[in-house]
Formats: sequence, structure tokens, C-alpha cells
Amino acid sequence: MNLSSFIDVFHSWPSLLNGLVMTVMLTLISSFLGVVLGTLCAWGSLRGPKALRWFIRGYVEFFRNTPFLGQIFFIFFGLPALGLRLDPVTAALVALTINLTAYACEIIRAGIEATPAGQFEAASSLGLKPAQAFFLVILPPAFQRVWPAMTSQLVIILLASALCSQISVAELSYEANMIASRTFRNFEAYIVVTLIYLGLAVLFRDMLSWVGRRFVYGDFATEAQR
Amino acid sequence: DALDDIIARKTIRVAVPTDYPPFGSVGADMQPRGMDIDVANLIGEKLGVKVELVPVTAPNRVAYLQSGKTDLTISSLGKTEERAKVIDFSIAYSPFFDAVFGKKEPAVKDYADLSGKSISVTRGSMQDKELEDLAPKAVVKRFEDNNSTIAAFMSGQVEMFASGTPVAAAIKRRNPDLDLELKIVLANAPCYVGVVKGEQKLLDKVNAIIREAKASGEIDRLSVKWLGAPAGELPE
Amino acid sequence: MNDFTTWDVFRNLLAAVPWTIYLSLIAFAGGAAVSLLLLCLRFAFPRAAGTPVRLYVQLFQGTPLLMQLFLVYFGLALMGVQTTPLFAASLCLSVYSSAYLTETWYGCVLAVPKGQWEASSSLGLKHWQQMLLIVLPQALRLSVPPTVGLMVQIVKNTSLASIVGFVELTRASQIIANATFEPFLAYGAVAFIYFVICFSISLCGRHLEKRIRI
Amino acid sequence: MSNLAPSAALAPALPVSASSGAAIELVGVNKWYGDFHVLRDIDLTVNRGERIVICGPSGSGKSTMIRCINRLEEHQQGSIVVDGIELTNDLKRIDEIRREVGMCFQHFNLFPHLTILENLTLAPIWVRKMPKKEADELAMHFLAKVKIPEQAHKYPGQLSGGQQQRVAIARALCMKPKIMLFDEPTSALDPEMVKEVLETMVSLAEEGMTMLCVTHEMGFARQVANRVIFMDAGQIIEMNEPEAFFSNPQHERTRLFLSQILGH
Amino acid sequence: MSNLAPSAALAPALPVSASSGAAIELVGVNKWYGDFHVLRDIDLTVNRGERIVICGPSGSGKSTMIRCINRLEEHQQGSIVVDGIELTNDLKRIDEIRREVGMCFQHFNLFPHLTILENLTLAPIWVRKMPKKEADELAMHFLAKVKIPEQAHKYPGQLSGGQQQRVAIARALCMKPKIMLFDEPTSALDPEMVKEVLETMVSLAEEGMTMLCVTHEMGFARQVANRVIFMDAGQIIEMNEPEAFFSNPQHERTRLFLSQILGH
Ligand SMILES: Nc1ncnc2c1ncn2[C@@H]1O[C@H](COP(=O)(O)OP(=O)(O)OP(=O)(O)O)[C@@H](O)[C@H]1O
Ligand SMILES: Nc1ncnc2c1ncn2[C@@H]1O[C@H](COP(=O)(O)OP(=O)(O)OP(=O)(O)O)[C@@H](O)[C@H]1O
Ligand SMILES: [Mg+2]
Ligand SMILES: [Mg+2]
Repeated sequence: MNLSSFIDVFHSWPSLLNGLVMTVMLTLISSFLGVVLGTLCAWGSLRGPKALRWFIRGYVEFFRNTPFLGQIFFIFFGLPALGLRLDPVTAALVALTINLTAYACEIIRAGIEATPAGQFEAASSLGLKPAQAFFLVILPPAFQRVWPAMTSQLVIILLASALCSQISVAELSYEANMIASRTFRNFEAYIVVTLIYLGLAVLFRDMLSWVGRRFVYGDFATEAQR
Repeated sequence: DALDDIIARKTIRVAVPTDYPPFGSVGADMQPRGMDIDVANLIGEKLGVKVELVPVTAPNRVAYLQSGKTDLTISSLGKTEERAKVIDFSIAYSPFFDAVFGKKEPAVKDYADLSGKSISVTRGSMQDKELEDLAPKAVVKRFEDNNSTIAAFMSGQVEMFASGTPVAAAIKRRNPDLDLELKIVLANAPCYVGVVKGEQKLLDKVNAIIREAKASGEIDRLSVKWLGAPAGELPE
Repeated sequence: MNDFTTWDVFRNLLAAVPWTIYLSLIAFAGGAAVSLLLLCLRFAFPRAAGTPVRLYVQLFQGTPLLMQLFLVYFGLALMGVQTTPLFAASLCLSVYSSAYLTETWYGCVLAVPKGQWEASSSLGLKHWQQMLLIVLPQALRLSVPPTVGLMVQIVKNTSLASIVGFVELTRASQIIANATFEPFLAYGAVAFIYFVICFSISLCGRHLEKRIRI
Repeated sequence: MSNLAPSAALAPALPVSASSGAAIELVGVNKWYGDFHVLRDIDLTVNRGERIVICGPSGSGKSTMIRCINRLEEHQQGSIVVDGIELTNDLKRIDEIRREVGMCFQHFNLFPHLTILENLTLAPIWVRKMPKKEADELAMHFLAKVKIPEQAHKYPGQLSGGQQQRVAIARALCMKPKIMLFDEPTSALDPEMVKEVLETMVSLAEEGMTMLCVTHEMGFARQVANRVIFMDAGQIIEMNEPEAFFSNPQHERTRLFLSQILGH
Repeated sequence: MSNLAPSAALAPALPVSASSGAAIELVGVNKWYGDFHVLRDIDLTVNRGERIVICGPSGSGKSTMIRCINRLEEHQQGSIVVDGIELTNDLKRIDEIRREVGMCFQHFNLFPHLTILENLTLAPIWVRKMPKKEADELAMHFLAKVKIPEQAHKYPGQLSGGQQQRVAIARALCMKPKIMLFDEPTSALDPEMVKEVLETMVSLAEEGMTMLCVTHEMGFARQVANRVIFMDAGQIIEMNEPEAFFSNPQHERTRLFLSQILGH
């Protein structure tokens, strides 16, 4: 392994770039959907009717306790048997989103449960409806409380998107595999892609902390959290 | 030198597939079995050493050899220029035709008919490369192992799949009702034993063993057992 | 060629369960050992060890385990260091889990209220006594739920050891799926087995959490 | 703290039975938490413009009682009528009542992610559907009233406890409630800040707001209350005008309690 | 609350300069948090057996000052001598001093994972190397003193705030300190519980313990303090005997402060 052997890898930069774009797209879309759905599930599992609560619990437990690889195989290879055929990218997005939703639901629920009871009470004694109280009053501080945990989970989703190569989604590790099997520069290709993932993870983390401050919970003094 | 090491160690490490019937799969006892496994055992027997089978998949079988994790790879490996740069090849031990398979419809008369068709293929296999050269307009979906390639076809995610004739025959035998036929042959790509690059003594020894087995009819016997037909003429 | 019964599928999968458990135990024990070491370093030399430990965590949390495995197994070999699949899997899983455990446990120690440190120093306890008698027991309690969560992750991630040819649950299910051409039976069974293992860990964790809460 | 001059300006200013009908009426109210009987046969009529102080030992059910009045807790027996509306499970009625009743909590419960101004305008905008501009003006009016208009654009975390509690009062006032409930509004405050909050409450009282206030600030009780209620073990043990209540408590339990909170 | 009978039993019982040398001596102490000057030229001598109450507005540096005395905070200038030992960075000396100085915090800071008894015996066993049996006896002695021997085997979370604070006092006493520091020991308590804790402190004072106490319980100050100190903005503004301090404060700032905490 020397520098010149990396050249073969860098020769394939257009496919690496394509893979990078696909990885980023998979991550961003499923992160967004997963967080939104996770929030709704968290609300449902705390406030919804009993049947809904049990359903959400079962859903969350199932998807948190089975490997992601199995989930993605099931959605891609198994659902067609039930008449639902998804193309690889859609299947990957669905799998990532469903998986993330389960985790996000748990994380957000923890944040909501840590909300002082007084916040609900203050909101309802002002006459806010439960949904208004939830989205205007309870949620933003809950998000702030759990944003670090959420960030870690979203980074895990970024890394898990590598497994989408298994259903022929042309994302970053798929392209790395392609380069590896074309040029037999396995190690060089993996090192390069590993470093790209590391860079992506660091960037994504920074971006999330910015997004959190800017859009999700606003920039308010933390000490106010009682 | 590799051959001396093998003799000294009294074991030879051979990369074999476990996801590629009839060349390699497992029985109900989870032990590997198939054409490739028998060839490995044959070579071990002739060398007078124990055989250590290392299960591999199509994409990483060359990597195992390259990084010295195994001495040989016997996993229905076809010969290509690129591969020849990083490993050595013995003489062929088994016939193998790469082809595209699919349902009766639509008909495929030449490679141009594959344009726009979605075809699943195992990444890093010969068929992958051949499809790219012969039918550049086909929509190729690459999967990690043979199982996924086939499953993609069976579940209707792709219209066709590219694989070897023996593989398709095995599927057909398992699922007689399956609507499956050979659409077009991609190449005649007999299987070779892969040997660590630059180990001439080992390579010569393996070649000698295979030649002898061909002459004695042993190869044909294995071919009939696993592939359903004699091996016939194989390139040196 | 297909002589598998449904029972054979289950039997062979169950036969692979010990490997999954064994790998998980190694990964957890190794990860715990490494992260305890890192935590000791970090608390003993906050200045000197802080940044390297943070970088370590950042590095192994920021790269896919799959890539780590591949690089250790094949990459080290290419540099002349031969490793067995067991060694590579143990090393990577340990390093991977140590990164997460280090971060989690560090957070638990920090989460013990400052007042506890102050009260114990004003009683004249030495630093190590404060750590051992006051802070660690409380941190330990805080750490139960996240640690159990990580254990579940580790169990699921041992499936990636199949990349280096290790025949544990996932690999066994792949092999069986290939032999039987019945991927759904094999994958369904394996999902069920994973669920049973992981969910019982979660349940034990919850039970433990309740028992040690005062 | 406490011991306000007993010659307070306001104390028995208002006759006990005033203006048009009762603001709040509790008849035979009982409440249980599981097996635990928190409220026992509570009867209480609060007239419009009346100011009532409730005291009693910890756990005696003071908070529970006033929380039943705006339905933060449900009662199981008896009737509670607020501003002529009876409290039932009908959600619409609860909403109506909550619009008429403002509440201040011990721990302020400001919304940490909103600025002071946003805290104040949230309910007018979302519940009263007031245009933002109008809500802002209203909010600034009440902020000026509690004497902290300059803090409008800060976050709650940046204010002192006393300031936060005044914001909480202003927030409740922005809904223009007819009745204000206070649950120990000063007990989480530093001694210096107690005064500024009490002053705000006194000025509210001077404007004739109907007030129900759980507090142990006996100086405040003497100054503004029309009646003082003593609760113990879920019952109203004693109820009297402040002068009589403090100088001549009827019950042994009341006497003991008063000696403890005034004595040290 | 407060306003203890001014004819308190203990107040000026002890002459200001007593027994063998000073218990605590601060000379020219200065401390900064970054740029922020928290303590400015603090000079203070506390004699053995003396009881000093410190009051002042929030943020004036009261806590910081007493935390410097047992080195929970470091000072940057000046010298602090406790029981004849000067505070430097020498860890052994800090340990020695901490053995002589007991401290009680506003939020008790009991160890939640240990029973009451274990809370009390922890330091005697590990710091004083006392045998467990002896430590248990000692602990029970002090638990009896704070009147909760029956709680010995419960966990802190099962006790009321007042009980917890008394355990915290007993815990400090188990180290047989020569000096006790209190940082607002009653301000996190319900009014009723304040009394029981203050009583414990008064009985300590009666035994002649050297005490430094940050509190706003002016009744307590009148009853037990030899001197009252008023701090503002990191400085000691005024220091006097309680009678003189309350009846005739010298400084405008002190007067204002007293009017606020006594006035309402
Ligand atoms: N959600 C609940 N479930 C069970 N018991 C409760 C609940 N809320 C309160 N209690 C109990 O009801 C009793 C009355 O509580 P409440 O808060 O009304 O007392 P309080 O008079 O306000 O006391 P404090 O002065 O401490 O605020 C207490 O004994 C309390 O333990
Ligand atoms: N660790 C710290 N870093 C920076 N500033 C601090 C720190 N601790 C305290 N301060 C500041 O030092 C000042 C004095 O704090 P201190 O806690 O001594 O006040 P105090 O008189 O005890 O007030 P209170 O009555 O609120 O307890 C305050 O302005 C506070 O904000
Ligand atoms: Mg209450
Ligand atoms: Mg303080």
C-alpha cells in the first residue's frame, strides 16, 4: 500500500461523488422524516388512546431490537410478496426512516417526560388546547434537552446508511465496493471512504448543533430549564 | 515459499463459497458442500495435508487471497485480466457459462435487447463486468452475494438476473414451477483455482493435480455429481 | 440438494447463537475494560488525556463499523500482521463499543450533582475516596439504562462480524437462505431470535433499574 | 420576614357578601388520590372582588383545592361553580373557565424557550386569536404594570426570581381574567424579592381583582385579605377576617400553626 | 416569619475576643471569577466560640466567602488562617482544615445511595479511621441530638426536607469539627420545617460551637449571633452586634436591605 495505489481510487472520483450525494440525500431525508414521525409517535405514545400507545410501544420495541440489515432486507425482498414493490432508493429511505422513527420516538419521549409538570399546567391554565400546549410549549424545551442524544442517533443513521449498499443503492460504500472490486484496491478504497464518512460525521454533527439552535428549539438560556 | 509452508503446517487454507450452489452451499449439518469443496478436498488429499475451508463471498474472495488469509481460492472464480494482475490462476477445473436468466417474456435475441431491462448481478462477479461490456444500456443492480441477486429476481425487484448456468439449473431443480429460462449467454467462463501471486511452486503443484484428475476422470465424475453433466473440454 | 426442514433452519440458527453471545460478551467486556481505562486517564489527567480521548471517541463513533472491520482484518494482513476473524471481530467490536461506553459513562459521572463532590470534600474525604464511595455508586445507577441500550446495540452489531467470515447468527442465516432458497424463513427466524435476545436484555435492564432505584 | 403593620389600608374594605353573585362557589367538594382523601367536604363561597388567603400545614390540600378550581385536578364529589359556570367534564366549559381564571405557581412556570414578550402574548394570540400587534401592546401594558417593561426581549432564564414571578402574574393578566389564583407565589423566592412580588399583588388587590391566594406571608394577609382560611388534613378548619383570625384563633390547631409560622 | 423575641437568652453571652486565639482569620482576601471581582479585601476575625451571622443581597459573595474558608473555592489574594493553619495549595493542610470545619449546604447534599446512618459514619470511618462500631454509636448519638434516631436506616429520599437538613448537620457534627459553616441552611425548606432546623442550630450555639452562618432568618440572628455581618458586592459593609445592627444600621445600603427583608 503506497500513495500511488490511492490514485486508482481517486481516479474514480465521479462515482465517489455520486455515492456521497446519495449518502447525504438518504441521511438528510430520513433524518427529517424520522424526527417528524418520531415526534408524532412520541405524542401518540404519551397522549394517544390506549390501543395506539400499545401499537407504538410494540413498533418501537420491535425495530430497536432487531438488526437494521434484517429490516432493510425485509422491506426490499419481503414486501413484494405482499404486493408492495419499492425501488431500492425508496426502500432504503423507508427502512432508514422506520428505524430512525423508533429511536427518535424513544428519545423525544424521554425529553417530554422530563418536562416539569408545571409547564403543562401553566399552559392549560392559560387556556391552551392540549395540541397547542404540546407543540408550542412542551416540545421546544424537550427537544433542547434531548438534542445531544438525537444528534448521536442521527449520526448513527448516517453510518447505517452504508448498509443500503446491500440492496444495490449506489451510496458511498456501494461505490467503494465497486471501486474495490474493479481495481482490487480494496484497502485503499475502504480507507478513503472511511475517512469520507468520518468527515461527514463530524460535519453532520456540527450542522445538527447549528440546526438545533437555529430552528428546532431556539437560542435561549439553558439555565431556565427547571 | 507457500508450498513448503503448507506441507510444514500440514494444512491448506482454501477459500470456498457457501452461498453459491451447486459450487458451494451447506447441508442440514451446516457443513459446506459442493463442487468447489470437493475440488478443495481433492487437492488437499493429493498434497497429503488437512483442508481448512474458509467461507467467503464473491466480493471478498480475491481479498482473502491477496491478503494471504488463504492459500487458494476455489470459488467458481473466472479469469480476467484485472484479477490476473493481483493473483495467479491455475488451469480450469470446471465448465461455467455466464448467462442472463429471466421469465419467458420478454424475448431477448441479442445484447441490445437487454437495454433498459433491470438485471441483478453479484458485485465483483464476472457477470458484472461482462454485462457492463456487452450490454452497457442495461440497468444493472448490484448485490452483495448470490442470494440477494437471486432474491431480487424472485421478489420481482428486477426483470432478470445474471449468473452461471449451474446456478440457474440448481434453482430450477429446487423450484420446478418457476418461470425461468436462459435469455442469453454472456460468456464461457470456466472456473479456475486462484493462487497467491508469485507462488510458482504451489501453482505448478495445483496444476499437476488438476491435470491428473482430469486424466483420471475424477473431474468429470465431480462435474456429473454436482453440475449434472461431464466437464468436457476445459482450457489449460 | 435441499434437505433442510424448518426445524433444521431453527436448529442451525440456534447453534450459531452461542457465537453471537460469545462475541457480544467479548465486545462488551473488552469495550468496558478499554473505556474504564480511558475514563481513568481522563479523570486522572484531565488536561493531557482529555483531547486524545475525545478524538478517539470521535474517530470510532464517526466511521462505520463495517469499514473498521474490513480495514483491521484485511488491512493489517496487508501490512504483514495476520489476524484471525475472531481477533479482528473482537478488536473492532471492543473498540467500537468502548467509544460509545466511554462517552456514556463520562456523561454519567458528570451528571452526579456538584453538591455531592462539595459535601464529600468538606467532610475531608480524599479525591479517590470521593470518587469511589460517593460519585461512582451514583454514576453507576445513572448508567444502567444507557448501558443496557448499548448492550443491545452491541448484540445487533455482532452481525457485522459476518463480513470477515465469522459464522454467527446473521452469517448462518445467510448461508441457510442460500442453501434453502427460502430467505424469508431464514431471515424471519433470525429476526425473531435477535428480538428475543435483545428484548430480554432490555427487560433485565429495566428490572435492574427498578431494583436499584431508591 | 412578614409582620406587616396591622393598621393596613385595605383589609376589611369590602363587605363579605358583595356585588352580583358569587365568583366561585364550592359545595361539598370531596377528592381522593387513590385511597387518600385529600379534600373533605369543602364548602366555600368567594364573592366578586373578594380577596381570600389560604394557609395551613404542608400536605393539607391547599394547592389541591385551588387547582380544582381551574380543573388542573378533577374533584370526585360536590360541585364547583366558577363565574356561573359549573365544572364538569365538558371540555368546552373547562376552556371557558380557564379563560376567566388566571393562575400563578410557586415555580413561576414560565416557558423557557420564549422571550418574556412571547410568554405574555402566547395565550392571547392562540386562545383569544388576538392579532400579534395588539397582543404585543397588551403585553407591554401589563409588563409596565409589573414594572419590568425593559425586560420584554430577554428570556426567563436571564431574570431574577422576583422578576420571573412578576412576569408570570403579567402573563396571567394578559388573558384579562376575572379571578386570579396564586399558589405560594413567593415561597421559592429570595427574601429580598418577596417584597416586589407582594407589592405587585397588593396593587392587583387594590384594583378589586377577585383573588384566592395560598401563602404564608401573614403580613400580606393582614394587608389585603377579606378573609383568611386555615386548612388542615383536607378540611377548612377555620375561616375569619384577618384581624380576628390572627388575634383570636378559634381552634387549637390554628393556634399551634400560627405560633409556628410567626414564632421563630 | 422571624422576629424572635429581642430579649433572647444567648445573644451577647460571649465577649467578642474570647479564649485562645482566633478560630478563623481572613486578611485582605480577594477573589475573582475570571474578570468578576467576587470578594474585595475581606478582613474578618472569628474568635473561638463566636457565632456570626452573614447576610446580604443575592450575589454579594456570602457563599463564596464561607466556601473559601474550607477551600471549596480558592482565593487569589490575602491569607486565610483556620484554627492556626494557613490555607495554601498544600493538600495535606486542606485535609487537616476540612477535618476541623463542618459545613451545611442549602440543598443538604446528603448522599442518596447511602442510608442516614451510612451518611453519618462515612467520614468518621474513612477519614478518621474509626472502627465501624464506634462510628455507629457516635452517629446514633448525634442523630438523637437532632431528634431523629428512628430514621437511621432510611434513605435520604424518604425524609422530609427539615429532617434531611438535620441529618446534614448531624453528619457534619460526626467529624467533631471545631467550626461549623452554614450556607442558607433553611432557605430551601417549607416554613414549618424551618423551625425545627433553627432549633437544632440554636442548641448547637448553646454548646459554644464556633459558627459562621449565612442566613436571612433575622430572629435566629438576634437570638444567637455575637455579631452580624452585612455584605454587598463582595465587601463587608457593616459588622456589629445584633442589637445595634438591627436597631441602628450605620450604612444606607444596610438600612435599605433590612427594610426589605423585615419590612413586608
Ligand atoms: N398526584 C398525587 N397523587 C397522590 N397524592 C397526591 C398527589 N398530589 C398531592 N398528593 C397528596 O395530597 C396531599 C395534599 O397535597 P397539596 O399539594 O394539596 O398540599 P398543600 O397543602 O399544597 O401542601 P404544600 O404546602 O406542601 O404545598 C399531600 O399529602 C400530597 O402528598
Ligand atoms: N463558578 C462561578 N463562576 C463565575 N461566577 C460565579 C461562580 N460562582 C458564583 N459566581 C458569581 O459570584 C457572585 C457571588 O456568588 P455567591 O454565590 O457567593 O453569592 P451569594 O451572596 O451567596 O448569593 P445567594 O444569596 O444568591 O446565594 C455571584 O454574582 C455569582 O454569579
Ligand atoms: Mg402546595
Ligand atoms: Mg449563596
